[in-house]
Amino acid sequence: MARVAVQADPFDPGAELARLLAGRTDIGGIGCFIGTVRDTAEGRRLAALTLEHYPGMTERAIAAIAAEAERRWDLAGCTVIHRFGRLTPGAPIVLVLAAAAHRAPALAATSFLIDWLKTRAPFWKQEEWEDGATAWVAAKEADDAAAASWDQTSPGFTAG
Amino acid sequence: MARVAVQADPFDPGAELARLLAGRTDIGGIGCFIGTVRDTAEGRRLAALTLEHYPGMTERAIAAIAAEAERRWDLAGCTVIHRFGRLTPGAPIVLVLAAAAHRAPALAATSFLIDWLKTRAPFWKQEEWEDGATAWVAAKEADDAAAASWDQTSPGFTAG
Amino acid sequence: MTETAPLTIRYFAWLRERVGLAEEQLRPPAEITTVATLIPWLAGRDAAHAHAFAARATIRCAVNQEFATPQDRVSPGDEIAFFPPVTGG
Amino acid sequence: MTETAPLTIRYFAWLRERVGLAEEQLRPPAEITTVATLIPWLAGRDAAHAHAFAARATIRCAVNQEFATPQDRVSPGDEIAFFPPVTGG
Repeated sequence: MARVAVQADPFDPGAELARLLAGRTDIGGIGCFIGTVRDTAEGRRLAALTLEHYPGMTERAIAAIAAEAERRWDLAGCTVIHRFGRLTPGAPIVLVLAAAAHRAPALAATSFLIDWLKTRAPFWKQEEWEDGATAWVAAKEADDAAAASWDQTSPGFTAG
Repeated sequence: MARVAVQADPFDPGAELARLLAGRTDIGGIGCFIGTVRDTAEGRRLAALTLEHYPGMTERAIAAIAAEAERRWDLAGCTVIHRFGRLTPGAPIVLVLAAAAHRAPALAATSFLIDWLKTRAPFWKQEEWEDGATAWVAAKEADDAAAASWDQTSPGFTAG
Repeated sequence: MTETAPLTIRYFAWLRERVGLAEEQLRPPAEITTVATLIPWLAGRDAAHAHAFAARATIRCAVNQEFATPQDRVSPGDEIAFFPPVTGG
Repeated sequence: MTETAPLTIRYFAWLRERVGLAEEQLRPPAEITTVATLIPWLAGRDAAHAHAFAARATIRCAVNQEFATPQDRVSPGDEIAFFPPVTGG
């Protein structure tokens, strides 16, 4: 079973790694991804990023994504921690860990998890620039393409 | 410039990550891979893995691999720490970190670094089984194929 | 006579801002049985809802916290959420 | 008359075990100018060297701490290392 957490507080990557590895001697590789807030977006200086999410659905959606990773690869464990709230440049947003007996599934599952999180977990980012203006981040076609590369199915649907 | 270390001592992934991120607000993603000693090899129980290396050349080879990653991707930083000596199951062997403005180059560089380390850094593993027998690990064709997938050039040469 | 349970309608990100509400409890008429029929009914409530639902191609939906399609059914007591394409990670 | 600098020959992993040495200083004859010509000369030194170099297809080489090919030159003072394919990571 994956460890999933959705929280406003920072996470501790070293502690999460230790938790995943504790008492395990069957793991050969751990892949990891950490997403952080960058200080620029389309050439403008960012003051902060505010992440809104859908409490309840978020945890379910992440657990489903992690379960799909565990179905596709023989994982010894995986961890997904995603933050919400107002985060300033340099702050960590998301942590993904995937452990397996060998490096190939660990690294593939790590890429898969972050690609699907970007397109299937109900989070929305609002950018706040240094001049005080704000704007909701539009979904990126590149993210949809990255997520779709793992599957034939579309990552979303059009309501209209 | 990459941070490269070859050491007998354990490393601290959380501290290395903090070191890579310290004072940086231009990083959007960090890819990471940690290799650990598994307790089985071809169905036999492993007591330990002893890593021999070529002091001097090892550091040069890893620095060259990291420089190649920095040439191929626009990285904000990268770290490679590789241990040597006798390591027991569960022990970490290698840490790779690659930071970039976006997740795609961070994850690609992480995979590249570990694939090339496996085939281009002068380390040799000796397995020690629970019955006391020892054997040098043979290079895996799968590793050569993974490393070669990044390039047209061969990862080694045949002396004879 | 027992009244049917209301729908809980939730809005996120710019849909929440445009509607001016994070959540509302509504009882649509009996002929509203799918996401596809619910949307124009909601859009017809007032100018704020009309504005929120104007860009339908960029609106996503969840029924009871699972991503849904326009054909998915909507039943009394359900939690229906509308939001823009997600941008987490 | 000045003596030329010796080659430093280093062995790793099972090559080290078979030769029975981690390192030796040697002065091969003047006609040994490449890795390809050095190997049979080393293999001819004694039974241990012959055993070490028997499986030539699985032996790799470095000259002055850079991976080398059989055609690479070997000059007095160089550090030449022989080892099996690497298995780190």
